[in-house]
Amino acid sequence: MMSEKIISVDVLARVEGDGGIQVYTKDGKVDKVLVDIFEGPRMIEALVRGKTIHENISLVARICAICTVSHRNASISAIEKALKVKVPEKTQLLRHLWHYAEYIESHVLHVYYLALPDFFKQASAIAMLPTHTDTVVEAVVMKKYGTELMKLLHGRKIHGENALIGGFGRVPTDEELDYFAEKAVEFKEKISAFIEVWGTLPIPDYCERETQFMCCNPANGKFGFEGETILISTGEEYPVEDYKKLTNERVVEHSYAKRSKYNDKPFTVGALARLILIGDRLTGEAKEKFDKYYNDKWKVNPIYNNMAQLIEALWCFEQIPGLIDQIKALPDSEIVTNYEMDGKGTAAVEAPRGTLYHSYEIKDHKIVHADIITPTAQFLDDVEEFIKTAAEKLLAEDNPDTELQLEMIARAYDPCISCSCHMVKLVKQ
Amino acid sequence: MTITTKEGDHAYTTQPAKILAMKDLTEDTRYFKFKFLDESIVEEDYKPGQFAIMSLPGVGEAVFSISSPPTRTDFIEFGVRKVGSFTEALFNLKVGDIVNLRGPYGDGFDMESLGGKDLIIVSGGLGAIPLRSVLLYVEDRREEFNQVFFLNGARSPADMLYRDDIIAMAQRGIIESHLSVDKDDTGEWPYNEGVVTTLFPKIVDRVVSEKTTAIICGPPIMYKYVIQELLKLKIPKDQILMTLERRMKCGQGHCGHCAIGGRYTCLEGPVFTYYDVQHIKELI
Amino acid sequence: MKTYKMSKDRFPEFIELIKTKGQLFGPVKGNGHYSFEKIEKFEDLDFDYQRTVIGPKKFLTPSRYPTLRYDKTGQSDVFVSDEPQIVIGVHPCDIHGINILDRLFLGNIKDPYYEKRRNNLIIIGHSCFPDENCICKSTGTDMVEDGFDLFFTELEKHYLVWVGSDKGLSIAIEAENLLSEEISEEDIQDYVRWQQKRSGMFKSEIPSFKYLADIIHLNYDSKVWDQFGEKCLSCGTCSLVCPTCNCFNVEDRINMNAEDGYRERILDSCTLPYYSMVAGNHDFRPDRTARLKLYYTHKLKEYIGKWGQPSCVGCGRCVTFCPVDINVITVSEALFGEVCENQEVCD
Amino acid sequence: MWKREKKPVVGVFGFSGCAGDQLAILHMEDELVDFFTSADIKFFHMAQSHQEVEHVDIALVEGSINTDKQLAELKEIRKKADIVVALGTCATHGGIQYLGDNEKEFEERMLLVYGKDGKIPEFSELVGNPIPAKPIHKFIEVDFSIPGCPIAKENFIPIYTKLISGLKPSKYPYPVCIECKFQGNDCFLLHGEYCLGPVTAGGCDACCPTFGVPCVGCFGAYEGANFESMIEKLIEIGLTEEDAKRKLMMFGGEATELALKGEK
Ligand SMILES: Cc1cc2nc3c(=O)[nH]c(=O)nc-3n(C[C@H](O)[C@H](O)[C@H](O)COP(=O)(O)OP(=O)(O)OC[C@H]3O[C@@H](n4cnc5c(N)ncnc54)[C@H](O)[C@@H]3O)c2cc1C
Ligand code: SF4
Ligand code: SF4
Ligand code: SF4
Repeated sequence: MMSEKIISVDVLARVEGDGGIQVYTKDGKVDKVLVDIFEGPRMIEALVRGKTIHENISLVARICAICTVSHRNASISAIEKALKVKVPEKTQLLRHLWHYAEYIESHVLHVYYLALPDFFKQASAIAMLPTHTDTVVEAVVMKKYGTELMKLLHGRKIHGENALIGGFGRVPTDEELDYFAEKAVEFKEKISAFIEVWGTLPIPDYCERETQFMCCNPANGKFGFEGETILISTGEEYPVEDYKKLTNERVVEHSYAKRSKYNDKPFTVGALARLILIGDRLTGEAKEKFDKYYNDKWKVNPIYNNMAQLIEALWCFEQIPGLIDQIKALPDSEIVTNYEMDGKGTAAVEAPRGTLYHSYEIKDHKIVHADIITPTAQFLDDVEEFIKTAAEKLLAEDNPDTELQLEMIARAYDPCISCSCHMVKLVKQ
Repeated sequence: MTITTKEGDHAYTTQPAKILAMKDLTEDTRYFKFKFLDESIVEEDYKPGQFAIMSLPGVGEAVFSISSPPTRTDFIEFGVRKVGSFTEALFNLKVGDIVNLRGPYGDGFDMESLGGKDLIIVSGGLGAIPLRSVLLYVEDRREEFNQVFFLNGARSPADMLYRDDIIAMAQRGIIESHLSVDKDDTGEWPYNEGVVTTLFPKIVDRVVSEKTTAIICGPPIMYKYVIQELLKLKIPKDQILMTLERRMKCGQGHCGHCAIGGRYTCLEGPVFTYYDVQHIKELI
Repeated sequence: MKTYKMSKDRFPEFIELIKTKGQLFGPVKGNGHYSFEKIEKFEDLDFDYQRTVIGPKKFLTPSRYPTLRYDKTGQSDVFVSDEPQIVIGVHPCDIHGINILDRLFLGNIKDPYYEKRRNNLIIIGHSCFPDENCICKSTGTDMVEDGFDLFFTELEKHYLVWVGSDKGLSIAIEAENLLSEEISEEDIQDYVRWQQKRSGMFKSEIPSFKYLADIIHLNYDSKVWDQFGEKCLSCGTCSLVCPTCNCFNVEDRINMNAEDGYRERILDSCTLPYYSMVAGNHDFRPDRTARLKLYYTHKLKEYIGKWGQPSCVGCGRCVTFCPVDINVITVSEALFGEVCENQEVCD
Repeated sequence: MWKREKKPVVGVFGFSGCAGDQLAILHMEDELVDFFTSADIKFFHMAQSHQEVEHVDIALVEGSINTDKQLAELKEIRKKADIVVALGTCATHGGIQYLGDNEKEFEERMLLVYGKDGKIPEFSELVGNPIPAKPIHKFIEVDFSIPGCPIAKENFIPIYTKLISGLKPSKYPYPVCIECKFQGNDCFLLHGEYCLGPVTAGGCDACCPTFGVPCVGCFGAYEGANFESMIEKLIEIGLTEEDAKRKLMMFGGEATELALKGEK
């Protein structure tokens, strides 16, 4: 028997806020790299025990503000699976729309606000305002589109209560949806143009190494952010229920976020993993951009995650008008309220930064056991490895910009906005 | 002091006034002297006890008793204690800065009808601010009044407002003043120590109840005890005048906050006779 | 008062006509409750209602609105535009409510913000049938003589249209072809039958409303108040839904640029904890009991002393919306109950 | 006219929570540029590269404290800042992770989440030792509190702009119901459905009830809350006392915990 005591944690919570990178050198060589997550333990999985399923979805969304939709979505899906709730098609489509909104908000925030300033050696996107006014303004309005669409479906921009088990409290009106359909067309053009700009930026190559990738495999064979199985770059595929085999969580002393390895090796999840594994299923302009910019370097260099995110955001903008048409064509659906009392269920959704697992055991509509594995917990080991590779090269070259360059790797992963901006400390022994 | 001077002015129209002077009265209380920019506004036509509302856009509005008497025109004075956001901002202003004013509001002391009477003026703490208007009125029209007793209480010597002015007035024979502090922490206080009611023995034998009017202003708890003393002196209830403080936002009977019983402090008060409000339970 | 008759099938035309006079609002059902909303077409209207959550006071004293704007260069008043607002479907109790607000805001001292809104508002009343929470018969506000521009009494086949103001009359004159001045004997009979029917439908009343003010006075220290005080959630709902509650707070807001901003009026409630607090943190009504007493004595007693009429118009909103059943009915019943227990004056 | 004297230095600091309050600031797209220009934002590691600061006029502190390392940092911030503002329900009340002070229960939870072979592993000094999550006022003096999970811009901006203008924001507590009625909504409690509006601090514009979903109390307790009557009401509509208390405690933090124990 496996030891039952290892239970996963609300990882993102601890990555989201405070983390750092420590590079230790010995005799002039990199000894080890630690991405330390020092945000304290919130123990969400312990505190949701004994809560009702409805209370649970409000609580787990609070693991992470930027992935609030993904968490709420994943927990609703897992609970609905466990209790055999069948939601009508309109609800499903609204959930897709809601999820796309989060992708737009999160990817735009990450690429424009957080990653881009590095390339111009600026402290923040706001600091770029005098020199790159149009780009910054474009980012702000595009992100606003995402947050406003989230608000429409969620009830507020962050941690709304409108998405419930079985449906939505309030369903948006056709007029409200039309606005977003129209605007999506406009923003599609904008982001498409920006991809061309990004394509000209020099991508540093000091961190290249081979690794493994994972993502959800959408059941319909199309590109998307949900699936019943997980696809691995090794060619294997597992049902989401086998998530423990894939993630093998362990506790490390320098982090309140747990760590994962597959086959004893670190792996990467997120936009880069999705495009590497199922990018050929993209359609429209997103596919054109993918074909234009995808190359073998993507598999060895995480900095390409930025480009992957832009292509995904473009894809979302392209999908939205059609999706809204489909939604409008369907009659409004009531919240499904009759379902079973007990059950077990696991769901995986792709959060903007990677695969997110929620798994529950439910009795009498109360949570007896919860297990949540966040993307950052899965890729942190790989971040450390990439940083190590880079640090070895950069230190050998005596590169004056080493700290920034290493931070760029962590940031490219978009682990969480706060820790991605953290300072790197060089500890020489 | 008419604030509405031109077409389109309304109940909330304010008039800019310039700070002519300020002076610290105590650690947290300051004297302010204003002059309206609009020369056509004459700073008279109000009664002691009435109040004005100051406005600083961005900060808000706050209510202050006018502490100068209508007998002295050409400026208007206030005393303000720093307690919160508006008053702090006001304290940060400099001479020459502009504050917007509206008012006067409420009903004050009808000084003319008190002519020929004895007055017992009882003040506690900040109560001296509106009562200063009464005292200066008495000074300017001294011949209209008979005996004037002024009993003034403060927490400590440092908290006593207008101490030198009061002593000077007493020396000139305008008032008979008695000062007291709750507690003398300096060891140098030459006057009475104890709450303001402990000053009453100094005047009791000279009080002629039916021709005396008492005027009280001070913190809420003071009223109960002072009124007890005045009733012991057999001052008729309708000759006990008191000014009440209530929260207020508009000053003109609309915002509701200052209601006590069926009355709006801002319209019918802040000056009430004890007779009028004695049955109101939440008086204090 | 001039009275006309209008055939019901002409009513949609009338709606079209008044829509040309300004923004039209009327009772609309949504999410299981009624509210006065903007009307695009006749079909949006639903006159079969007892009460909206918020009455027409929302057009006169909105929940929050700016009164002053300022920037680096100075300050200026903020007034609503001149565009008329027309609210249709207002019941007698709510018209009485507006009359009470008018008395307060347009009395000796006129509130300029209210005045502007009031002058822009055209009120078209509509008859109603009571439900079990309506107590306007007790408060004497089940019928209304003034305060509206037009009033529609809905009979079997016709409307009786009462004109209440010059503005109302000019609309009537414009709507001439929809109205008839010939009111037959039969129409009058219809009207009488309608009155009798409505009169018989009232199920709730405030017992002996006439001397309620005295009872409140005598019972000022009754333990009944403490019992209500223990239950009250200090949620403010009763004040906000009451058509005659108008207390407001004033706050200055600074915009994010820290350069300009506005002064805002916000509806307030005397049930809130800091309502009566003054500088030095002295609170004249520190507990819920004291604050509830203010609410009810103000409405049901003090207002009568001042205006000869209570400021409760019997709309039943507090009856419907207080989550813990504190309302004019339960409060007055409890106070009378107290009297009955002690003095056996009730039968 | 009143005019502010200087542009203050502001730092935004984060501890344990979802970073939602910092993100809520970034989500104020319409005011974002003004936010970064109306004050001198010296420290905001979610949005800009790290800076060391000696002194800030105003520190906006997000998150609860749940390691000794954070505690030490919090005290540093207090030393550096003239005004400390607790930002968001985690900082003001402890947030969803506030589970009381019981040491035994705390260890059980640590064991459940991190335990290996029946033991809680040692954490390195890089990350500090864990302690039960608490709001920041338990450790340092807090000048102003802006609750919300996360904060709402409607509530945040007026308070924040007063602060950066050198003014004291005024305090006038009211519950979610007030803003709910501002929106003209009906009340869940009248229809047998739970809603924590009456005991929850307002400020969010009652966004949840306005969407037709009950308030789960994310702004923490309203200063005038009548918990006893609220629990009675919830029992009347069909919840058990235990259900009612559990719901009240979701975001209630220590204030609610004490009130429910009758200690307030
Ligand atoms: C008729 C009258 C005359 C007054 N005369 C004087 C005077 O001569 N000198 C003087 O220093 N003060 C006077 N006050 C009190 C003065 O109005 C308050 O101190 C002032 O409004 C506080 O404003 P603030 O913004 O500085 O305080 P805030 O930061 O708003 O609050 C500090 C305290 O003041 C209370 N408060 C807030 N608004 C009001 C309000 N509108 N009315 C009363 N209390 C309030 C709060 O509850 C809090 O306890 C008078 C009040 C009234 C009603
Ligand atoms: S007190 Fe109640 S019944 Fe009377 S007018 Fe107000 S809400 Fe309506
Ligand atoms: S009486 Fe009822 S509606 Fe009014 S504050 Fe109390 S609980 Fe709320
Ligand atoms: S309604 Fe309640 S749960 Fe919703 S945002 Fe407001 S306080 Fe939070």
